Amino acid sequence: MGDILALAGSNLLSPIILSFALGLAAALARSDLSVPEAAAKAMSIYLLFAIGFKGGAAVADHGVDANLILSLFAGVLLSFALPLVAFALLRGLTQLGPIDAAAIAAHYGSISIVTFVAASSVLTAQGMEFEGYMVAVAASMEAPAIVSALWLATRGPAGRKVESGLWQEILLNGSIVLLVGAFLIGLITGPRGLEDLAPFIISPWKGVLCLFLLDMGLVAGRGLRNARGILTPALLGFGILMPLVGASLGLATGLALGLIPGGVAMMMVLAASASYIAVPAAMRVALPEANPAISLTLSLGITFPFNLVLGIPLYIAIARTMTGAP
Amino acid sequence: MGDILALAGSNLLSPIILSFALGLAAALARSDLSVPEAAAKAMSIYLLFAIGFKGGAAVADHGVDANLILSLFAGVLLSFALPLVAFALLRGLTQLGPIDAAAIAAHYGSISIVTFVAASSVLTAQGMEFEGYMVAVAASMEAPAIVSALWLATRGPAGRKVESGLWQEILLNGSIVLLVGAFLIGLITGPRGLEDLAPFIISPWKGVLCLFLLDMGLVAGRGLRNARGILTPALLGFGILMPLVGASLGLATGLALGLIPGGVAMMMVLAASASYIAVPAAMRVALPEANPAISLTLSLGITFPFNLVLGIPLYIAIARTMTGAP
Amino acid sequence: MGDILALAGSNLLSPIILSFALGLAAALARSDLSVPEAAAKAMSIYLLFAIGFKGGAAVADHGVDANLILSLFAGVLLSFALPLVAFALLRGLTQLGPIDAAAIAAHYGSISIVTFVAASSVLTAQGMEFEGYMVAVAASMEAPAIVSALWLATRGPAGRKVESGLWQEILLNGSIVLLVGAFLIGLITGPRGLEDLAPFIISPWKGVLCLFLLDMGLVAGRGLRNARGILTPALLGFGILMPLVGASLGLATGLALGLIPGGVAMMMVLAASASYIAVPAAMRVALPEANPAISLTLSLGITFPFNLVLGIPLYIAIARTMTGAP
Amino acid sequence: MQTHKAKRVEIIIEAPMERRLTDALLGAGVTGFTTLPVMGGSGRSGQWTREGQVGRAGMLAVVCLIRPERLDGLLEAAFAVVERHIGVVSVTDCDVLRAERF
Amino acid sequence: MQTHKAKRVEIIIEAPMERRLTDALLGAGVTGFTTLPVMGGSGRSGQWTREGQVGRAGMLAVVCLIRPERLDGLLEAAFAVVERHIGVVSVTDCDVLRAERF
Amino acid sequence: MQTHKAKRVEIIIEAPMERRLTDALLGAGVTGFTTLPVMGGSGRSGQWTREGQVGRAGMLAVVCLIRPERLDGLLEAAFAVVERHIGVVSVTDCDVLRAERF
Ligand SMILES: Nc1ncnc2c1ncn2[C@@H]1O[C@H](COP(=O)(O)O)[C@@H](O)[C@H]1O
Ligand SMILES: Nc1ncnc2c1ncn2[C@@H]1O[C@H](COP(=O)(O)O)[C@@H](O)[C@H]1O
Ligand SMILES: Nc1ncnc2c1ncn2[C@@H]1O[C@H](COP(=O)(O)O)[C@@H](O)[C@H]1O
Ligand code: NA
Ligand code: NA
Ligand code: NA
Repeated sequence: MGDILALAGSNLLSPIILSFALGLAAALARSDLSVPEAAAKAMSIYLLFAIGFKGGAAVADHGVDANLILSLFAGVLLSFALPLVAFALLRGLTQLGPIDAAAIAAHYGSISIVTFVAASSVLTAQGMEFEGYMVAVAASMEAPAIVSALWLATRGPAGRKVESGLWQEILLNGSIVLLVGAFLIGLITGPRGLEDLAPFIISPWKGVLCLFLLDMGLVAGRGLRNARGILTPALLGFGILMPLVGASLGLATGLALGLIPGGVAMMMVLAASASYIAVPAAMRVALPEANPAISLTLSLGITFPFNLVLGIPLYIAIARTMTGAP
Repeated sequence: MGDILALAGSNLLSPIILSFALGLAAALARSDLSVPEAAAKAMSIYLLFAIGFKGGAAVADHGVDANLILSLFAGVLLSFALPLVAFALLRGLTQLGPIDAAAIAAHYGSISIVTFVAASSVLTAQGMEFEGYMVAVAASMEAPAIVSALWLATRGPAGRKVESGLWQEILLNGSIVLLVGAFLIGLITGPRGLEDLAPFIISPWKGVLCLFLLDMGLVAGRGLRNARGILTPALLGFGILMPLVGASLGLATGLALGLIPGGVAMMMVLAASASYIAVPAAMRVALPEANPAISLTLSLGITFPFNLVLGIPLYIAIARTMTGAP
Repeated sequence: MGDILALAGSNLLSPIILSFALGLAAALARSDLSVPEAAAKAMSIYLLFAIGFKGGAAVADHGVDANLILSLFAGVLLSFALPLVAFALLRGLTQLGPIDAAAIAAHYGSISIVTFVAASSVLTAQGMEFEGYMVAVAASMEAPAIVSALWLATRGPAGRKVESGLWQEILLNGSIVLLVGAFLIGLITGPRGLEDLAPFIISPWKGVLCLFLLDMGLVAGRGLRNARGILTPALLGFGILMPLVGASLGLATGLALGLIPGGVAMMMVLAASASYIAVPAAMRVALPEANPAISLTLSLGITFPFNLVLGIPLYIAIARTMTGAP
Repeated sequence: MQTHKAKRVEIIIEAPMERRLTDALLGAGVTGFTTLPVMGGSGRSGQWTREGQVGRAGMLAVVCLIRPERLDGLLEAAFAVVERHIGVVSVTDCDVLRAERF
Repeated sequence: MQTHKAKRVEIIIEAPMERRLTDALLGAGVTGFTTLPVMGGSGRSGQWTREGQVGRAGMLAVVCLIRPERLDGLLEAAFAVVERHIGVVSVTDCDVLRAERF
Repeated sequence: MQTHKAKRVEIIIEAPMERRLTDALLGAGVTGFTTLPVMGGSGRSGQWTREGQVGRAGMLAVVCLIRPERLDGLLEAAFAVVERHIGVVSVTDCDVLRAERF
């Protein structure tokens, strides 16, 4: 417990979290500080490319673990299952209708790659490794949640058929393609390729992450400011409870797969995190009646900071304890 | 004297100045070379974050100097006072009406953070240090000048009340918030945080500064091209005289505070430099009748290059002599 | 031959080429992956600045070769001559009218700086040097091809006069100005300047190139997708044949100039590559009746990948053999 | 100068729906349109801004000049796409140069 | 298709005034508007471009579709903000789909 | 509010032609106009998007509010520039505030 607090404390005072806090505070105080959209997109491309490449190079280095396929499969299953849990919780805890509940459930079944990136930075700082293919697991968990959520939203008698073009759009979503593509490039070019690109994708990485989190803080703060009145206490509770529920399922999955401690922690992080890029766009297309402000504010304004500040150190500590790591 | 010239000479041929010159020449020759707005904004965010962080980390390293509070206070006073001097000079030297004179005075009382950044790069190249909290002093000098200038512009019988929302807007201006925020992050995370982010905020820093100055040169050149006829000889004279007057007041302030030689030079640079980001926007809101082309062309087209090329080496040399530095 | 294949093979599996392939595949599969326009422009500014600076610093280091002037002159001549060859080939091989043929010819007479940059990265990986002033030769070859092409298009009885402002626009094109300017800055500040900027313009360079090529792949893929039906087999043949013809002329020029092996390879690369930035804009102004989709698709969708994947290793191998390099 | 009567249709639509709208327009034989970026706005679903956004969020404006007699086909195609979605559609009378282009 | 008469108001205003304008619109009960970016322009105060600018410089375009009877309220609110400032305001007749949204 | 009749001209033109068009407008005494960015579009020469483009590619929109009696001069100046080029020109009736600005 003391350990978790110490880790949470040192995590709390890292440049990464403080940058997020700065952005959040600036937006809540109505400062006009803002990161241009193109710069934010460029940073997210950089981060996806770097994390994907590093994962691929690590797999190339360590050899393809027999667990790779199993882990992918488990990730897909988890992403299918999480929305069902989230939907049940939302319908039980809040007054939301099925459409809104399904839209939010899709966000929580999918993953947030920045949370993954931030967790990888905390793990690295503590000298903990994780399986390189966790990046591929992350990619595999982006889309299945959308399928479950659409099934939840449309299964009633008034259920509409989901338009065919949507599936291709979801699977070929830019962030999935970039993550998987960079993973493959890392896998093919291996440690030599990584060495080549290290001054670009490793050295400045943490600094870029700081600026990106500054922007995330700004966006989250603006969202929270515009969402006054939308977030009921029950919704707030869901935003904290759901990542814990997700992390528990992630923990069980990680342990069942026999991942190393860092890998278990990452599986928890993935299950606990909520999408704020790919899923929102898909929901606008498929469930336009859902109020996008609710899901985005929950995922970016509540769950993301919770995971960033408390969740990640907590999940790491639990993963350590449960795997018997020193 | 020979020293100043040598320094000016080597300064003149640094990649930073040459990049500015390239931008200026390209714009004056009507080349279509241009830096996208989003890229320019991203570079300015990077530079503000880096300089703020480094200042905070330096303060964390050296301990909080008793002088910190005093220097902040002196900076605020200086920023309040400079517009009065500038206004008097403008009304004496030129034909400008009170509104235009006040708007220009606000620019010169405030500061240019790029000039500060460029000066820090020259100081570093010469192995001279300056107090880390000079970054905080820089931030504290951004806004007070606007207050003085509005008082100058509105004190007459026709004086309007300044709209209330404006003060909050000025104090929470993006560049102030980012500079102060990054300073605090640097202060909290200290040398360890700096080490973490060094490959991002220290190593590539000078190169980013080159490209940013390329853009500044382009913008200044476009401004000069469009401002033919606006810049009278008297205004031009003001654009050179005022930084020298400001630097003298900065020198007196720096010496009175007992700053180290590099700190004195920085105080001179701050007093001598003129804003071209925060103040222009505030003036558009508060003094819309003022012609923005005059103040921007003066500050960016005349005073900025003057400080960059001649001012900085001159101020450093004077600060050395007056503090008895070797 | 085995050597070429080995080189082509290792080239094929470099992160640079794989990034291009990723972009191409993503666009052809209709993924919504995209790089913001401002980020793409910023990367191209970075690459032009870095390659120009490095060339200038190399010249400053090795001293100005007597061959510099001669090489510039040869480059200009080559750029004048190549469109005549391309035009003849196009009129012989395809059904295109003179306007379209002339517009395409202009692209192939001019050069692609990214191909040059990619080739320099392959050469560096093999420990081969090339004359620093090849960057200046590259700049000198951008514009003359436009002159020849306009002459080809307008020489008939219906020939219009080319508008006067166009020449200035072509010569002061942003990419020429930046390349030449950065070359001069590198020349003036020399190896010391290069050392100063190395963490910005050398270390992360390859990584930026990867992301830039990802974007080029996306743009090329989108172009190919929209150009179905435009590319006849004859045009496709031209897109492969012309770089080989160009490379042969480049080889002859390089050998005649007595360049070192890497320099000969670079001359081949320049002659073989086709413009996709400066020339398209000039053609829109001067030959608006030409269909821009044909030339861009040919140059970016066919010739650029051909050079990237097969051309560069082939030209290097030939240059080695012909100069008797080990 | 010689001008011709036409209609200017402006459709402000969610960015993720862009391809569906342009596909529908092309499907209805409307091959001429121009897409403009939008920075932010306000409506019944609240205020928003594009600043710092990473995803395909926000709205877009699609402007379409068209012969009056083809307006109804266009509106029907557009309406089928925007029907369930937020956004607005407006039509203005205008005159165009070079009518042969429409 | 069923359309309804409306007005399209286009306000080109200095970027630093954006929040004041949108606050004034919301204050006057105008909750629907869209902001478009502007790259450059020319007017009595000269020519300008947004290229490479770092500060909150330049202009913006705010487009507002509104029922005809509410036009005057909108124009008064907007005018109070732009009165002392550079920029232009134009009003066009238009027809809108889905009138219940305005 | 007091408004005045005016014309709103919208010219969608190739980006490389921008300076030529604005020079022609200024040459014809039209000193007020605003340039808006364009993200993509479709026309007889196919579909295009600005995404990821490095060169000065694509189109731009130039909007010009002008007194009705000066419309012809503007259209002639603009037409001389766009004549051989792709792009479209439309004119709408509008009312403007502060007529003294035009
Ligand atoms: N009356 C209007 N005038 C202009 N744009 C509007 C209007 N109403 C809505 N919009 C735009 O459409 C978006 C969605 O509107 P709404 O469906 O009302 O939430 C808003 O954010 C605006 O960008
Ligand atoms: N007649 C006009 N048509 C379109 N935009 C205009 C017009 N006049 C001014 N503008 C825009 O408003 C800005 C300021 O205009 P001005 O107050 O005349 O300097 C210009 O830079 C243009 O962007
Ligand atoms: N009817 C139209 N309505 C709106 N924009 C158009 C129209 N036709 C063409 N455009 C724009 O002008 C560009 C060139 O058109 P075109 O000359 O038909 O290829 C297109 O890519 C569109 O951006
Ligand atoms: Na999740
Ligand atoms: Na000052
Ligand atoms: Na060539």
